[in-house]
This record gives sequence, structure tokens and C-alpha cells, in this order.
Amino acid sequence: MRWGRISLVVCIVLLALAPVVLSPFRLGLLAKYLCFAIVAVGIALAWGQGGMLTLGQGVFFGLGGYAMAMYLKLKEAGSAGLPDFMVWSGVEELPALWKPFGNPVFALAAVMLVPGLVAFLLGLLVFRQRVRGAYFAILSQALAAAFVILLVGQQGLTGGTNGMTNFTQFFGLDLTDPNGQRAVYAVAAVVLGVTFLVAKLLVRSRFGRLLVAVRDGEDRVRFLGYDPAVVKTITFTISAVMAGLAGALFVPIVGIISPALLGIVPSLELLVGVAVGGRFVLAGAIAGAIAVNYAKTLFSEDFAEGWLYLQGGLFVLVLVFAPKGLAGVVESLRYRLSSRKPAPVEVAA
Amino acid sequence: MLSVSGVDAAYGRARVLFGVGLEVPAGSLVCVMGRNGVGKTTLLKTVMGTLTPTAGRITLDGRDITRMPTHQRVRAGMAYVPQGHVSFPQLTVWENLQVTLEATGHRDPAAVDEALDVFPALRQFFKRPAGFLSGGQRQQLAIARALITRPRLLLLDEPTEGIQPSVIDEIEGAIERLHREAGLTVLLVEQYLDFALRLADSFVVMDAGEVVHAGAVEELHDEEVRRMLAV
Amino acid sequence: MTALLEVRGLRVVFDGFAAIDGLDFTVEEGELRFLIGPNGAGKTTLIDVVTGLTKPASGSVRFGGEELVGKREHHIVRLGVGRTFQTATVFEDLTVVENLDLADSFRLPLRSLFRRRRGVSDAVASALEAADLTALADKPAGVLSHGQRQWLEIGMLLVQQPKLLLLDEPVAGMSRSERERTGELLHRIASTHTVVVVEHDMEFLRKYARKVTVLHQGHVLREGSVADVQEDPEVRAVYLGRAKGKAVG
Amino acid sequence: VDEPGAGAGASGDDIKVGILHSLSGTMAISEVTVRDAELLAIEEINAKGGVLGKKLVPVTEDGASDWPTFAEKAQKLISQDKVATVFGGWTSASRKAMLPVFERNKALLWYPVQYEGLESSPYIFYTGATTNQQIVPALDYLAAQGKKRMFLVGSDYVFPRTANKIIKAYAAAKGIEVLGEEYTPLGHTEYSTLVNKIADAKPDAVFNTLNGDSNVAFFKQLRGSGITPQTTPVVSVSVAEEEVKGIGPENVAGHLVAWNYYQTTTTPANDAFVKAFKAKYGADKVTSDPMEAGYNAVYLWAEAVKKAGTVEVEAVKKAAGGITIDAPEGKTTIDGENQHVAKTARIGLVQADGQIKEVWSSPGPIKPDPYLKSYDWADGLS
Amino acid sequence: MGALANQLPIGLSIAAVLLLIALGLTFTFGQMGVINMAHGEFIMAGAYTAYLLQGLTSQSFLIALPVAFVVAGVMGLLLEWSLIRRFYGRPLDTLLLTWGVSLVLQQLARDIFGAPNVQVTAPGWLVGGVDLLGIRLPYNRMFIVVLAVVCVVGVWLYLTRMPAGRRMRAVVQNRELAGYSGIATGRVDRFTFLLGSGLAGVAGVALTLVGPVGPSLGTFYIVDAFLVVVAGGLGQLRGAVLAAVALGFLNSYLEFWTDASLAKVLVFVAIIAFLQVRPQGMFVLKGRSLV
Ligand SMILES: Nc1ncnc2c1ncn2[C@@H]1O[C@H](COP(=O)(O)OP(=O)(O)OP(=O)(O)O)[C@@H](O)[C@H]1O
Ligand SMILES: Nc1ncnc2c1ncn2[C@@H]1O[C@H](COP(=O)(O)OP(=O)(O)OP(=O)(O)O)[C@@H](O)[C@H]1O
Ligand SMILES: NC(N)=O
Ligand SMILES: [Mg+2]
Ligand SMILES: [Mg+2]
Repeated sequence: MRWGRISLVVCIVLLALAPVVLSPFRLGLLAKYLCFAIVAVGIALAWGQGGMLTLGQGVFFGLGGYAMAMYLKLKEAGSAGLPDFMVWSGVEELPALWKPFGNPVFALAAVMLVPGLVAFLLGLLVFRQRVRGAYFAILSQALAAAFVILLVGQQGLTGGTNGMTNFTQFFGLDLTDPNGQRAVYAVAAVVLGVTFLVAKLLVRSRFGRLLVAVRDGEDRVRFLGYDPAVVKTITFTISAVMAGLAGALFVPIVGIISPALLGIVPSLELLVGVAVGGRFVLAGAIAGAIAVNYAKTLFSEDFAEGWLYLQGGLFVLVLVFAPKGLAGVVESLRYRLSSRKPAPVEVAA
Repeated sequence: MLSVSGVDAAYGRARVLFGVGLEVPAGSLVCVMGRNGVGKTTLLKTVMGTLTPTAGRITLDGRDITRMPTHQRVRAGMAYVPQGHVSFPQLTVWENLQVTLEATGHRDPAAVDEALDVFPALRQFFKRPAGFLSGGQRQQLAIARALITRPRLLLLDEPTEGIQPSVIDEIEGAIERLHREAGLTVLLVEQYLDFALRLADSFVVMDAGEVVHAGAVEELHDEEVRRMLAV
Repeated sequence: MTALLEVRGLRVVFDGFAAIDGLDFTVEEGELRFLIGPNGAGKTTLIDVVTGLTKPASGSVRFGGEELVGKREHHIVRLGVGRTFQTATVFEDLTVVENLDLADSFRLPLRSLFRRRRGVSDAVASALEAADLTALADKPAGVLSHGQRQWLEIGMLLVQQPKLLLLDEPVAGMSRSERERTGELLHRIASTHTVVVVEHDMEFLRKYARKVTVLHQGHVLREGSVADVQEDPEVRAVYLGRAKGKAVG
Repeated sequence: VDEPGAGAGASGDDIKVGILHSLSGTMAISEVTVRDAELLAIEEINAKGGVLGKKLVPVTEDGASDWPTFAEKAQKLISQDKVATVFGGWTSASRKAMLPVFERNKALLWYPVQYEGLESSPYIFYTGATTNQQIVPALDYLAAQGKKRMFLVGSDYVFPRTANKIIKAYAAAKGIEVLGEEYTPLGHTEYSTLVNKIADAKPDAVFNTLNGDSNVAFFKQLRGSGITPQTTPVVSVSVAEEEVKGIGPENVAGHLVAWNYYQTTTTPANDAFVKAFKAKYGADKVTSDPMEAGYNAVYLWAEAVKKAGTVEVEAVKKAAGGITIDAPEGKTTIDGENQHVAKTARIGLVQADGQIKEVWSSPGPIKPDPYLKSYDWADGLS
Repeated sequence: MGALANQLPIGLSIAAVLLLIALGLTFTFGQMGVINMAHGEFIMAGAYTAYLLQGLTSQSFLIALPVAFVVAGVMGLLLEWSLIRRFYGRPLDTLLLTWGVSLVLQQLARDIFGAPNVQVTAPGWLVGGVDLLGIRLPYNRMFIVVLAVVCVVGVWLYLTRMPAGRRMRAVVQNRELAGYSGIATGRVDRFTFLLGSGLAGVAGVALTLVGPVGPSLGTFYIVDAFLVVVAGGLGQLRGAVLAAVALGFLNSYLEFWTDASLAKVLVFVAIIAFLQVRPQGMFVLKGRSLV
């Protein structure tokens, strides 16, 4: 408990100092990592606590991101204009699907509701039928693949492979200006904090225990009078909403949303951070997401040619030697440090 | 035949056995008793090599087997019936038996028939996946599986659990036969005292991961020992 | 007394094999009923059908007048039918207390599940006591031994306060003293609940049973007092054998 | 501390230039070769004393076939490494992702691949062909050959879709019939159904805008179906020497491609280029159009810098218009207006040895027209 | 009409490709529960084996089949021995682990063979095709169908008729009990992985006839391969065969009527819909016990 408090305070201080000490470029990168950390919290809930290995989290990230991007694009184009990509895709009139996204309230709601709703419906279908484990993992992966193909195929509606780029404004903030970038960073940090808090409360609640029970013995849970499908669907939906939020923040921070971010590989990469950090511990997942993405930046900058070796290799090593991730390592260190009890004396027989 | 001395064992950080010592002379039938959770199953698993002792020594016929892989212990003549109706659920009853036979040294198909003579009911389920069997049927299969290896030393962890009374008689008869006629050595964990009393030569009582008493089976009638078991 | 559980014309078929075949079975309110029969007679299958784990080919299962066939497992539990499993299953990553608390909370509205557990309810405390697991309360259930798991499972059933308890071989693997504790517990429960116990331990049966039903090949072979059943030549032939049955010395 | 710093790239005796291509992921197959060509050009320039008396120092980053990564690395090259200019990109998606970064930072990108046009960023120089230098000449060629019925096959992304829009407008104006228009996802490898559709439609020619690996699967499966170049030639705009090697020359021989440069193009500059490339990277290596465009980009930029006397972006931009070099493909000149390059169009026939033989070329370099403003039939397009 | 009829053999040949790439997974995924994302890279290893062997003799393509089996098989064995064996009972972790491995293998291929595709020249007798009742049958496709059938029969015999197959299933179902039965579990695991990976190698050789050979080769097939196994039911050979055939025909006709992108999406939708009806795939062996 004391440990937790101390590290929490340290983290908050570090995050608060970042805009002062980091260059806008590096701060932008950190803000991006924070987005991934928000997704990671959701994954840690669904996977670590609930045992649902979701390989399609990119879909929800994307839904949130596209919802936000649509709003920003419309805002930029003004009332009469069309978003740039529609112009070169030969679209002449704003598609009906786009119209409501001109409203900021609608767009903000959609950022959370659309991914939440999709996850809810999918969860209801899949979990009621007791699709789980590897089946669920692979289905969710297929979902990511299908989603990408759909997005790519609807160029006039979504910008196709290119996705949408070139955002200059975010609710009055100038994204080309360092101060605007700092403000967006702050928003990301706050959203991450809130996400973490919500997840933490959830894990500690009875629902959290129930979720673990579902993970370890879904069928047994039924005989305690609970419907595991409900438990899983709720959790899956929450994790999707978190991913959607993260996607929405990603758009102003990185300035692009495209199918390349949502497919199988990016979805897997989201998981990697969680696995490395420790999927059973929320803070571990956050730290892992940030660390892994930072490592990716670092490796790919300094070893542009061989960084896949480093990334893949590091990841394999962590899984092999620290199956519970960094959080597991920390925990066992803490155990060793704090166990005052002398080790049991071995008495030779 | 089997000798366990000073064995400590743990699941991860949780130590369960503390300096356990035990002798199972060739041709004897030793019964391990004790309340739930004292470490009986853990002891058998350690003897079979599922758990590696953190201290102590296990020998079979004088040969140190403390670190021998499980399957080699089986080839060396040990067989084990784990607690709780364990089988290969998606293999049929026949495949469960066959796969065991194929892994033994002797590979004599007659061993299957011998084992099934004790549990004739199993024959009618040959084609049924073991996972579909009833609890008692699965337990019968588990014992049959162990017998097929034609062990010299048989370890049984509560073998009668879930089995109907008349079949328990059969098992008792079979073990007795093998024990008396073929000199089978048996290490038995059993709560069903009548069964133990009729078969065992000697017994040990465990408590909290230690052997607290060992003696000849006659002593089991002692009030003292009975109290020890009843705590 | 009124019938709490009424099974009529039940038939369960697996791959052409009829595990239960034309079974009629009635349990009155407040009864303590023992269910015995050879391995494979269909006892566990019967419990599976009542609790929704297995779908019958035909027949009906009425509980307090309500049809259970076709209902999902958790609904049946919520109607007041609880069970244990022949091989005890508990949540290994949750502590003993959390296992019990989860069993206790199933009637809470979903909303209040999102709150944190504070302390231990009376029901959980007394179940801990009854299962003799107070010392292990904060240990993960994964470290429990076979017998301890069985106790935990019984405890989880107790806190749920079901109207009908179905116990599948609750004392298998228990030592003598623990059998006695379980037996006494059963009697206490039976004074306020309806209980069906599947058991092969004849000693236990003789000591605690009132009415016994013998199942054989998926139908009722005999029903009656312990003495009646024990003396029945057919029961002896298919089930008991020459011995008087299993007993704990 | 982070001045949007393009042009600041010159420090001391060095000028840093950024190279940003996919070195991993699906696009690495193509982009690595472009990087190699760009590095060769830098080496050659350095050997001749560099630019403005300073050595060029390449800073290489991996775009990892991932568009946001391209944007991130572009930003890094500009603000962290403070490079004078960046050479990079292949897919249009990567270019679209980088575009705002360069515009915002007022930095320069040299983009070396043929693309779909309809773009003219003030901070990008396009050294590959735009549509009127590749697709339109290819159509003219087919029309001249009397091909009246066409089938369009492409990967599902912006370049093929835009290209096909142009083709359909052209076809509508010139009485050519488009029998089918099919797209497959990037990385698709199952073409038997598509091939069957082509066999069923019996077109005079297939216009192929498939990209990358899909071409291998397409041509291998096409060959098994009995469709031959004699009956139905395929014209590809994204299959160059490197791709022919991967497809297997026996599977594409006899089909057509449209580019501005082939390894076999006979100019003195090309002899030197091919020789130098093989010397540096191995005798079995081939050169191709995008490689050559990347190679040219470095030289064009260097010339502009020399003319401007500085690496400062606005000065270089101003100096660039009208710069001409003797490139391997022949004379190429930067169009000061739209920052594209005038290029000669060439139709080639794939040979059994994997080389491409030129069968037709435009009389001279074609002025770039990314919005096809000078073509009547293209009125409705932009 | 002719074109529609032509889709029949096309469906079959797509099915054969799906089956070949998925067959190895019935061992590693179906039997052992390892979600081996590096399966695609074993396919790639098989394809590169064919590349390296070509030109050595006149029948190097045929020789490549067994050699690729060994090459990919040994790679799989090494993977099992060095990493996977620490992961039994944690199937979802194996997915991430092997994904890391697959990244490394892809980069390795890029460094050894270069990023661009390489070409494997098909032997002369596989070039061209024959017209049968107006339906065009390319030889390379027919070869793949035959190869798939041979592999399926072999696997079926192995799983059901041979002691080794039985042993393998026993180990997977209960590792501890297998040890108590005298089975050397470690050796069985390694051998199982060798077989599964070896089959991927064989698939890789066959795929050189119809697709690209490059470092990304594996990524093109891996998702489809897993979908076949999932739709068929874990560890069920007949399920995998049926699923491959169903998906093959579905794909061929859907693509014929719509287009490749939409067909792919529709196939995914069909699989999700199918799992609504049969949540564990076509064939399931359910145990009675919980969990
Ligand atoms: N996997 C495990 N991890 C940690 N502790 C364990 C594990 N399995 C058993 N234990 C602990 O080891 C002790 C001994 O367990 P064991 O199963 O050997 O008891 P037992 O004597 O066989 O009991 P029973 O009669 O109930 O079968 C118990 O206290 C139990 O809590
Ligand atoms: N899914 C199934 N497929 C085939 N047979 C089955 C299936 N499930 C159960 N059986 C068979 O149904 C019969 C009844 O089994 P059940 O478990 O109800 O017996 P039981 O009376 O509980 O026996 P025990 O006392 O051994 O626990 C057994 O013969 C069993 O093999
Ligand atoms: N610009 C291209 N070929 O994507
Ligand atoms: Mg035990
Ligand atoms: Mg039973």
C-alpha cells in the first residue's frame, strides 16, 4: 500500500514535469505512449483480469479515432467544404454517415459509445455462445483483419489506406503550436489517470473478483448463480470504451488515423506492452505500454536496420524469464525485501 | 524397496513436506494416513517425481531416484494412481489403456485383459471417451491403467474414492492377490480404514507435513493411534 | 408435505446410450434423501439435468412447480437449487474468503457488485467455521488439498442458502472424523432445507440416511429405508456385493 | 529549443540528410532498393567533394511500412536531427502521412515513386511519374495497338483506385470498353477467382495496378490458367525489374510494363549508374524506375543547393525550378510550378531473362501535369 | 455458366491451400494448444528451402518436399525445446511468445535472403493446365490438391492408427498422467512440434507454385490458417478438412459474385455466425467435468 502510494506520487510528478523538460517532439511521443497506456488499461482488465485475450483492440481504438477524426476534418473543412480526401476521391457530397459528426457533442459521445456498442453487441453474441480462450482470441484477430479491409475498401467514406491526416485544430487548441501540443498532452495524461482509477476501483470491487472467477472457471460461475456472459460483456465493453478514448486522443496527438493502426499487428503490439508490463497488475500494464513503445522508438532510431531483432528478442526474453511481466519482477523483489521472517531453517534429516 | 529419507518438498514458496522419512520394504503394503491437507498426496507426488524434493533422498532398490524423470520411474517398475478420477478425457477407454501399454517395457497385451478382469464393467465402454465416464468408472479405469504397467511398486492415492461397494471388494481382492501371489509392493493412501486394515502390513500417520507415527497394522486398534487420526 | 422436486419420465441419451431412461423421482420439501447406485447408474447425470448442465432428450423436471428443463444454469441457481461437484471445483486464484463471498453475493443487484467488499458477512463467517477453513481464509484456494476443496465447496453451497441442495459424494476422500462432521452438518442443514446426497459410503449412509433411492441403469431400482434397501437381493447383486459396504473403522 | 529546423542541417563540415523508407514490414521489399540507390548517390556526390564543400551524412530511419511511423520519423529527422532535406516514402499513404509534417515544419521531402497525382505540396518534390507521364502514355499505347476491351485489376488503395478512375474517364472518351474493375486487399495472394473472371471476360488487355507481393501470386496464377501475353497482355505500372525477379521472369515474360526508366535504357548516365550500383551492391542486383527516381532526387536536390548556395529550404525551393540533370533515364527537369519532374514515358516488354526491353517511348520528356488539366477527357476528375 | 462451373475446382484448390497451411496447426494448436504465430514463418522456411534447392537436380522440387519438412520440422523442434516447453498450460502466452519469434524469423530471412521476393521456378510438368469438360484445371493447382489429400491421409493415419499419435494426444490431455503412464512427455512434445512445423514446411514448398516467396510470406497465410482450425474445431482433423472445403467454396463463390475484399469480410462474418451455432467449431469433444 505504502509502496503503491509512493510510486503513484512519483509517476504524477514525472508526468507533470514532462512538458517542462521535454522537447515538443519528445513530448508528442510521450503523449502517444500515454494513449497506448490507456488502451493497455483496458486490455489488462479484459485479458489479465477477465482472461479474454482480445487481439482486436485496434478495432475499438480505430472506431474512437475515426469518430474524432471525422469531427476534426469537418471542423477544418468548414460548413460548405468537404474533407480533403473526399475531394481527391471524387466524393461530391458529404455522406449521410458523416453529417452528425459535425456536432462536437455527438462526436465526443460517439468516441466512447460507438466502440462500446460494437463491443457490447459482439460480446453478447460471442460470450453467450461460450466462445472463449483461443477461439475468442482468433476471432477477435479476424475481426481486426475484416475491419481493416472494410475501412480500406470505403475510400470515399474513410480515406481508404491513407486514412485521414492533416489536423491542425483540436477544440480550439492549435496543434501546430507547442503550447497546443502541451495542452493535448495534459488531456491525455488526465484521461489516463481517470481510466486507471476507474479500472482500479473495478478490480477491487466484488465485480472484479467475479471477473477473476469467470476467468478461472466460467462454467463454475454459472452454478453460483451468475451469468458469465454478462460479466464478460460488461468488461469487454469497458475495455473497448477505453480503447476508443485512446484512439480519439491519438488523432490530435499524432495527427493521423489510418487502417495501418488498427490491423492485426498493431493490435498485437498493444498487447505486447501489457504482457511485458504484467497483465495482472494495472500499473504494470501502463508502465509496460509506455516502456515498450519507448523502446520501439529508441531501437528503431538507433538500430534502424535490426531493431526487429531487439524488439522481438526482448519480448521473448521477458515472456520467458518474467511471465508475470515487470510487475511480477517488482513484486517478487518487494517480497524479498520486505519479508523480515528468516527463511525456514533447513534441518538435515 | 522404496526408501524416503529427510524429504522436504514445496509448491513454489509454500513448503509442504518437512523431513519426511518412510520405508517400504519389498513385498510389503504400507498405508499412509492422516487428515485432509497434511501432505499425503504431496508425498506420493514427490516419490513419483512430479515434485522435486528441496532436501532429502529417495531410493528404489537402493538406487537413488531423487532426480529421475517420472517416466523412467515408471519403467523402473513404479505405478501411481493419482487422487481424483484422473484419465485422458478425450481418449477412449481402450486408448487410455493402450497408450499406457505401449509406453511400458513389456507391451504384453495380456496385461490389459488381466487388468480388466478386476473391472469387467469397463469392457462395455471401450469406445467411450474417458471424459464421459462416471466418476466411479473413471476411477476404475485409473486403477486398471496402473495395473497394466505390471508394477513392482504400486502407489495408490485413495483408490476407492467414488467406487461402488461391490467393486471395492474386487479391488481389494485383486490387490491382495497381487500382493500375496506376485509379491507386489504397495504404498497406499486410504481413508477407508477397513480396506486398509485388511490389506496393510504397516502404516504411517502424517500430520502437518511430517510423519508423526509409524507402526505395524495391529497398532491401528490402539486407542492412541485412533485418536491421532481423529484429531 | 409437498413435492419440491418432481422428475417425470426423464430420459437422457448420449450418442445413442441412454444414461437415464424413464426416470421418475420425487423429493418432498424438507427431506434428506440419499441416492445410491452402481457406478454409471446415472446419479450425477440426474443432478446435471436438474441443474441445467445436461439437456434431457425428454421428460420434465419441476422444482416447486416450475419447469427447469430448458432454463440456463444460473437461473436455476437463482431459483434456489444448489449443487456440489463430484470433483470439487473452486476458484484457485481467489482466496477462500473471496470464494465464499462470491457465492454469498449472487443475489445482490448487479449495480452493487461494483462496490468493494468490506469485511465478511455473517453467512461467510459461519461457513468458514463450518468448513474449518478459518485458518486458511486468506489463502488462495489453489493451495487447498483435495479434502479441503471439498469442504470449501460445501461452504460455498451453504452461504447460498438454496432451497434444494444436491451433494455429489460430499465425503469421498474425507477422513473419518471429517465424515462425522459432515454428517452432523448435513443433519443440521436438513432440518431447514431439502437435501439430496449421492454417496457410496454405506457406513455414512447407515448413520445419516432416512430414505434411500437406488438408481440402476438410469431408473429407480428401489426406494425405501436404509434397512430395506440393504437387504434387497437385487441391490446387493448390482451394488453392494458380498460385503456390507464401505465403512470407516 | 526545437526550432522547426529544416535548413539548419548544415553544421560544420557536414550536411545531414534524412532517408526515410520502410526497412521492415511488407513494403521493405521495394523500399530497401530505393534507399540503396539514394545512398549510392550520396556516396558519389561525397566522392566528388560533396555539396557546398561539405559532406552529405545520411541519417536513416525505418518507416516500418506503417504510415504513422513515417510521420513520426519525419518529425524526428526534422526536429531532432535537423536534416537539410528528407528523401523517402513509397506508398501514397506514407506520403499523405508525412505531408502535414513537412508543411508544418516548412521542411523538404523528395518523394521518388510514381503516384496517382492530384497533389502538389509546396514542401514536396515528386521525382517519380505522375499520371500523365505513365498511365496516360500507357493508355495511348494500348489504344494505338487497337486494344478496345480492358479489364482493370488493382490493390485496394488510393493509387490504383485513382489510376482506374483516370483510365475509365479515358476509356469513356475514346470508346474503350472496361469489362471489369477488381480490387484485392494489399498482400492478397489468392487470385484464381480473379483470373477466372478475366478468362470469362476475354479482354484485349489487362491494366494492372496491383502492388508488391500480390503481383507474384497474380502472374503465377494467371499463367496456369492458359491466358497468355499473346491473347491478353497485362500492362503493369508497379512491376519493375526487382519485382520481375521475384515473380519469376518466366511468369511475366511477354507482358508489358509502363515506366520512365529501365535498366536497359541506353544513356551514358545509365551505364554509369548500373555499373556503380552493381559494384556497390552486387553483380546480381537490378536497377529499377523508383530506384532511379530516388537516385535522381539526391542529385536534383544537390544541384538546387549548389544553385541556391545554401541548404535553406525556401532558397532551395526557389532555385529548384528549371534544374536539369542528365539522369539515367535521360534529361529530367524540375518543374518550378508543381515541383514535379519532366520525364520520358516508356513502354517495356518483359524479357525471359528478367530484363525489360523498351518497345515505345515518348518523343521527349513529358511536362508533369498532376491534375491532368491539359487533357479534355479528364475534365471531371479533379 | 462456364465461369461459374470453373469456380468449382477453384473452390477446391483454395480449400487445398487452406488445408495445407492449417494442417500443421492441428498438431501444434489443435493438439498442443500452442497458438503458434511463427507457423507462417515455418511455411516461409519451406518455401526458401525450395528456393535454395532449385537447380540442384532435375527433380529438386519434389526433393524439396521432404527436405523442407525436415528443415521446418527441426526449426519447430528447436522452438519447442528452447521456449515453448516453458509455456504449457498458458496457451494465450504462447501466442505472444511465438509472435515475437516470428518477427525475429522474418528479419532473419530478410537479412539472409534479402528483402525482395525470390523466385522458385516450377518444374516443367507443373506448368500449364488441362481443359476438362470446359473447365480449366491448372497443373499446379491439381498438384496442391493431391498433396493436401496425401498429407491429410497421412496425418489421419498417424493420429488414429499409430501409437505415437495416441501418445501425443495423451500428453496433451494430461501431461502429469502421461508421465505416470511411462510416457517421456518431453520427447513427445518435441516430436509433435516437429511434425506440425514440418507440415508447414511442406505447405511452403507447395505455395511457391502459386504465391510470392519472401520474408513476409508467413503473414499472408497465418490468420486464414487459424480460422480454418477454429471453424473446424480444435484438434479435429475432419473438422479442419470440412472447414477448409467450406471456406474454400464460400470464398470462391463470394469473390466471384462480389469482390475479393468483400468476400474476405463476408467469410469472417460467416465464421462468426457459424460459431453462434457451433461455438466450439464443427466437431467438439466435450468432457463432462467443468473447466
Ligand atoms: N498446488 C499447490 N500449491 C500450494 N500448496 C499446495 C498445493 N497443493 C497442495 N498444497 C498444500 O499442501 C498441503 C498438503 O496437500 P496434500 O494434497 O498433499 O494433502 P493430502 O494429505 O493429500 O490431503 P487430502 O486428504 O485432502 O487429499 C495442503 O495444506 C495444501 O494446502
Ligand atoms: N457425454 C456422455 N457420453 C456418453 N456416455 C455418457 C456421457 N455422460 C455420461 N455417460 C454415461 O452415462 C452413465 C451415467 O453416468 P453418471 O455419471 O450419471 O453415473 P453415476 O451414477 O454418477 O456414477 P458414479 O457413481 O460412478 O459417479 C455412465 O455410464 C456414463 O459413462
Ligand atoms: N504511389 C504509389 N505507387 O503508391
Ligand atoms: Mg490427497
Ligand atoms: Mg457420479
